[in-house]
Amino acid sequence: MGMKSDIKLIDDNGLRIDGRLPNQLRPIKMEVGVLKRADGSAYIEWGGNKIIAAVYGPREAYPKHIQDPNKAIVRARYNMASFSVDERKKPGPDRRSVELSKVISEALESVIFTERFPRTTIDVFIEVLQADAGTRVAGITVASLALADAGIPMKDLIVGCAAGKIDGVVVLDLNKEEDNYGEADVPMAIIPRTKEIALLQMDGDMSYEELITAMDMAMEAAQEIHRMQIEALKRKYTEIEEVE
Amino acid sequence: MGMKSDIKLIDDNGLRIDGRLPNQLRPIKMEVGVLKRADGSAYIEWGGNKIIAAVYGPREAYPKHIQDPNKAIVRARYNMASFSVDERKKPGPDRRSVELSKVISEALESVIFTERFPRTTIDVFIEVLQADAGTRVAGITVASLALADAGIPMKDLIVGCAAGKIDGVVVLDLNKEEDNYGEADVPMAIIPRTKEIALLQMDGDMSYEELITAMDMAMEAAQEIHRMQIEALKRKYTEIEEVE
Amino acid sequence: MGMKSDIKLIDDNGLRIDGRLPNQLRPIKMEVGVLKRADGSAYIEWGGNKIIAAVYGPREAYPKHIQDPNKAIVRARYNMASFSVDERKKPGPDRRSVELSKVISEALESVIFTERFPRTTIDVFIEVLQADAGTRVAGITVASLALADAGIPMKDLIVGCAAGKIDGVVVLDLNKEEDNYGEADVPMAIIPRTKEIALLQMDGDMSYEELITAMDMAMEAAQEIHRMQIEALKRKYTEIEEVE
Amino acid sequence: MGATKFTEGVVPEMKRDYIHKLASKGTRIDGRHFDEIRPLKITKGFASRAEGSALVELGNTKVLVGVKVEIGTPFPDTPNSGILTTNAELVPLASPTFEPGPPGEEAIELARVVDRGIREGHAIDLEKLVIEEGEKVWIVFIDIHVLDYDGNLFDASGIGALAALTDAVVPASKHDLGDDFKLPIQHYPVPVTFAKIGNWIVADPNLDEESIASARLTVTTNENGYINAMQKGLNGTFTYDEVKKAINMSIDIGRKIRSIIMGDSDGKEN
Amino acid sequence: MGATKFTEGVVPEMKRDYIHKLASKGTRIDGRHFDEIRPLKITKGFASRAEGSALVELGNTKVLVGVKVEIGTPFPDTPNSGILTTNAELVPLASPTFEPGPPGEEAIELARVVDRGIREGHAIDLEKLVIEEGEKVWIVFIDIHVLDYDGNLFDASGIGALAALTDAVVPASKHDLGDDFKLPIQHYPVPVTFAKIGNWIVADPNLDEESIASARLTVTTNENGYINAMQKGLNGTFTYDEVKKAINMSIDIGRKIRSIIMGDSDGKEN
Amino acid sequence: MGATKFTEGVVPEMKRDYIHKLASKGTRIDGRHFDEIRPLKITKGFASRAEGSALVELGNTKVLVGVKVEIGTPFPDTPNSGILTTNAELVPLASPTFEPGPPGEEAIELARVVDRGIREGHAIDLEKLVIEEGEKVWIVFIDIHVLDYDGNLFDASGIGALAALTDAVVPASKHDLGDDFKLPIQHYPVPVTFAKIGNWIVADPNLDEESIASARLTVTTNENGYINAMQKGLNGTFTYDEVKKAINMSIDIGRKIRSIIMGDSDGKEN
Repeated sequence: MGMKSDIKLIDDNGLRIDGRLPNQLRPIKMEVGVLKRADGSAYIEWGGNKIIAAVYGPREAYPKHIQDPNKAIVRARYNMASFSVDERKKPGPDRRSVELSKVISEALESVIFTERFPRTTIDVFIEVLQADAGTRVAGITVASLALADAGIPMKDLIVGCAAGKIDGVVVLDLNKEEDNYGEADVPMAIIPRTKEIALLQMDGDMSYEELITAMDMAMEAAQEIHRMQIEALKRKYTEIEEVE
Repeated sequence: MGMKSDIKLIDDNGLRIDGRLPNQLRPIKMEVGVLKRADGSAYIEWGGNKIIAAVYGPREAYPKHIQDPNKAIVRARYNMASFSVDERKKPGPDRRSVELSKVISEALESVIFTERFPRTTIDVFIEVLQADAGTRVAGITVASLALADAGIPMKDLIVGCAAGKIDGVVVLDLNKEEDNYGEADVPMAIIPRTKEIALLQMDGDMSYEELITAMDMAMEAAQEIHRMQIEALKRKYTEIEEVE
Repeated sequence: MGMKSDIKLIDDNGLRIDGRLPNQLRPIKMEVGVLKRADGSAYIEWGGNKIIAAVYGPREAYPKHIQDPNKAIVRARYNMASFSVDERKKPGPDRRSVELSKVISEALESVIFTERFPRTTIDVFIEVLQADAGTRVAGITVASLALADAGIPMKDLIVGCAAGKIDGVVVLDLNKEEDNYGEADVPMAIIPRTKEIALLQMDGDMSYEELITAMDMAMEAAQEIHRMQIEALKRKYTEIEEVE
Repeated sequence: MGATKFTEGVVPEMKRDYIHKLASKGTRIDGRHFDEIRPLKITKGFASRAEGSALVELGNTKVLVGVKVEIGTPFPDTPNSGILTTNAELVPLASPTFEPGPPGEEAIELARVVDRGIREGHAIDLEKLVIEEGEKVWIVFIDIHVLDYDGNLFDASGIGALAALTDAVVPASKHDLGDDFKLPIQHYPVPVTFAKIGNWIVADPNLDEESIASARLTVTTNENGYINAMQKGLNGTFTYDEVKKAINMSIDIGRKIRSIIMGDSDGKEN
Repeated sequence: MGATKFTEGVVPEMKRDYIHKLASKGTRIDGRHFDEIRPLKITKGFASRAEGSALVELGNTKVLVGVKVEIGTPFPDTPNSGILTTNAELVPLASPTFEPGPPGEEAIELARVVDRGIREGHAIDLEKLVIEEGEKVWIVFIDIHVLDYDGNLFDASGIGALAALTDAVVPASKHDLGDDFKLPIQHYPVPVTFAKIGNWIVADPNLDEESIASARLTVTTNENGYINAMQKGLNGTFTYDEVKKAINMSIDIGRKIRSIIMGDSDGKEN
Repeated sequence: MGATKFTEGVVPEMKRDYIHKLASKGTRIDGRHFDEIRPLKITKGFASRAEGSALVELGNTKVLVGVKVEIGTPFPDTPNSGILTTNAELVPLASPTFEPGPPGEEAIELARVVDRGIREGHAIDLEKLVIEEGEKVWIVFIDIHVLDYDGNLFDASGIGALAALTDAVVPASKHDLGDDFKLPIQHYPVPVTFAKIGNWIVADPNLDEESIASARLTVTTNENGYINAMQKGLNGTFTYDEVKKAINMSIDIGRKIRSIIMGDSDGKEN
């Protein structure tokens, strides 16, 4: 957030550098069941983001001493390919990806009926192949589809979405330039049916009113993204039925 | 030891740069029972050193294969806070702290009745918050109090003390400048009652006679430090009784 | 391979810089049973290479979960001493030694009757004390002797040998300069009796015909090296008998 | 291992019930109100080899934060800016559940949340820490050393970081770069953490409360009442209303904490 | 940790027998001939933040290779040469047997075999990647990201590496070093891998075949039919005749694969 | 991993009793006197790619020490001094109890004790290793490679380090810095190690003795009879008189060892 620059992020017509309105999402494309080996998988293109997610499990937790006798352990691993960003990223987890893996794990766990699978792990692997801001919320959204594809029972499909502030204007779904030169970013994960908040982070500088406006925007967009998730799942189902 | 310099460490009156006589200790302050979570704890200020120690255990050794069926394992971990020295120290163990942890563990074990607690560990954590030479001997001294505070049965309270040589003179308890520019340092740990030696290291350049003089000095000072340990423990007891 | 240079590797008489003919091995010296602690050991000098090998096992595999109920696990560890090369090598495994350890393990396993020792490991440690090209094939050759010295039952003594191409000529057993400035290297491990190939690597640039010529050379030299292995084992036996 | 967990296994069912029951009556296990933090004591300058330091006691939780200021090279993309870096060590001295080893995910999250508050709140005027543009700048290291863990490390550490920064002096003279000067502080972002217990939201949870909480929210606000950072944790959820309520409370509580930090008061909330 | 194994424990005896029986009849579990590779599809430019990339689908095996080109210092002993470095990540997304952690011996062998083919085959003209002799050169990073593992990572990765290199552009303009230019490719080394099943040698083994193979051989050849790299794996052996046969087959199959890479054809072997 | 222990589990009670009984009669398991070291053989120049090396055989204990001399940058606080660095590898070849992996506490202690002797004994005149003040100096790497472990690595390694240093040549010509020259050695510090067995103190303990010792003391003395380093180990204690006795013995024994090192004698103590 907040690198200084002369870049104008909102033009005189109130449009953003990629032509969007303040409350408009970037184009989103989802596909379910893209990998053979994983128990469940999905792929998302969200603006310039390309992210793939796979689910393995529930499978016996190993080593045994980490097993929870009462429930499954949900472990998400957020990882960026070295070539997913402009400057090559050294392979392996850095501090940022460790933190994101933790908050994503917690968010996903909030919708999974973990108590049905004691002593197991449900492993969710999120690989960012091309990054364009908002990877964590896109990652949650696609991970949710992979969980559904793996047949993991959930209260609801969880949805990730971010809002923020650029050039003093509250906007939805920041892209890379907006994230770099903007004033605030608020990534959220929302359970669409109950509108509960499962992930919430924020960084930048916002008044209380601005923050509420931003959260309102994200809450609303979550319903739209949720509809796309349902569509993606239906496409997979239909295909299968057609094949049969 | 032995960095070259023009600094005069002993003045014309035979006094040291901090005004001490050759066989004089720096001011020492001890306090027992300073932490809530630990099973035992203590804090020491010794010259410019500020060191805190905590004891956890005896507790079941984990992983199981490290358990000794005949006795407790004593594991001391000597650690310096990044900001405890002039030039920031990278967090985590370096080779020096690994060696010190080893010799301190061995010294402390020599007074503990480990055979009473088979299959357990007794963990001693020594955190150097501010360093001014002599941290290992101060660390042993305060760790000994923390062990007592944890109720670990011991033959005696072990005492750490160092002597050395500066400007050709044998002196007790070197401070940082004396350690940097002096000619030898002899850290020891002594069991006050039996006068056995539980830790002994030395580096520098000393004749046999100088070395014996230095060790004599440290052996004697150990008795004085031991009295301070007893006082510190008494203060804790008294307080408790007063509270009750 | 293939660093550019003006060095002439073959002179006008067709001789190599160390005076060898194209199909001539460097001097080789082997000795069996050189270490006290190991279950088996051997030492080789091959040109400027000095390599020692030790075998421990079969011993119970640990941790238990790596045990194979049907056979022994063969684990070779190829390691270079920091001072074995011109520019000091940082201690510990690098990517090259990890790869070599893997292919050497696989090659050695091909001759060992592993099914006789379920749930065990057979550990082979190869230490390069002085390196002069061809360390992996010399390492396999000496490891084979150490295995025999440890009494590990094998189909045959495995032999390592390399051939390659320098100045456009196919030659046997490259030395360091030839390896640095030559055009190709083909390290092999051969089971002398059956002429099976247990290790085969290659890097450089060779026509099919050149490659076959090189492999022919190495296959033939393997028989000669095998005779030296037998001699080295006999010397050890004889000594023992003489002692008795 | 670094498998350090803040919570320590199973809390006895009875204690859990007891805390919930108290909450339903509007009170807490240590008698506090929902929006009341524990007694806060700040000792600045505790560790004198550091350029700045603060020992924070928040109830029984004790955290020592040290600030070191050294010379380094700026990042290529910010040649006109000093560097801030934050690290947290959950040393095993502080809790039976902390293990030696490199920082685990708990320590990393802690360091990053504290860092985010300081950085996004623009606490330090990093542009004043340039010695030679693109070549040489001051690096500010914030090191969080946890000594006694009785819950809510986020607030104790964030408060300690801000207090240590206000205590810090840039050691220019040591490097022949003129007189030493106070680290340039321009904003005072303060974190306040809430736990969700049943359907109640309590500020500054102690260890018992933290252990049975379903969700956690840290909100960092500055002296203008602006929000600079948030971090939700744990596998439970908040309703939107709960989040709004927590943000509002954080502004009020943050103001009280800020006055303790700046006044170097010896604590006693209220 | 890092104990990633390509094969996955015990293959049922029945499947093993079945594959052997098929081999004795001259065919394979998926109906291929011994010298027939699976359908190959190459999508260049898939990852647009990379300077070059290629998504390779070889049957059900999926590998994404990205090429980054950055500025660095040459090695002291090769001041007139750019730098090539190859890395492989067996991310746990791709197989139930892959584990998180630093590259294990499987990933290291994979990276080194791919690297050897590209390097010894002189695919890149590294001398054209010098910016300032002895001071500044272009570094080419090849990163292999395995997405779905159904056997024969060596070929999928080696093909992906070559395809991504042919897709790559050196970002000179970004660094004010003139116009961007295509990475200078001078040779086209292609790996072909064989597995020994019983006494049969099959090309491009799938996971089932790989799991029961006794030995493996990868042969990398270039457009002139020269051999640039070989790597034998597994604890079985080859006869000398089998090795010769595999080398010969690799030249033919390599030629077919090369035409797919260069034509950016959408695959379908034959 | 790295949990290498010098001692190997439980020594049979019978052997322990036997060694004690022998000690009470004034002798040892291999017939030596208390103050007698095992046969010592030193082969200098064993590893010829090193700038200096020595293979030390002390009874059945074998240690190869190599010295590399390379160019580097001096530490900021000692611009007028070369650099000495010592490393020890307990490679698993040398003992069934040594494990692969980064140096554990045993290897670190060994390296540091050897280093301390060489450094504090001022064996090398580091000021003669400056090439350009504050910019370029010679770095001396001492690498201890243990080959066969039958007790008392401290002495075998310390003797090997000193012998390898006396063998070492600074490779100036390779770097166009004039003629090669012998590494400037000014003192000859030699370590002698003692073990406490029951109430007896024995020199140069072999593995059996080491395994049942209650305490260990290494004393490093130089050619003037001055003491340069001491290190007490194990969880037993020494009386003050025992320490004095060991120091005295170390001066005598050190003298004998020194003459073997300097004479390049082929060993045979006495």
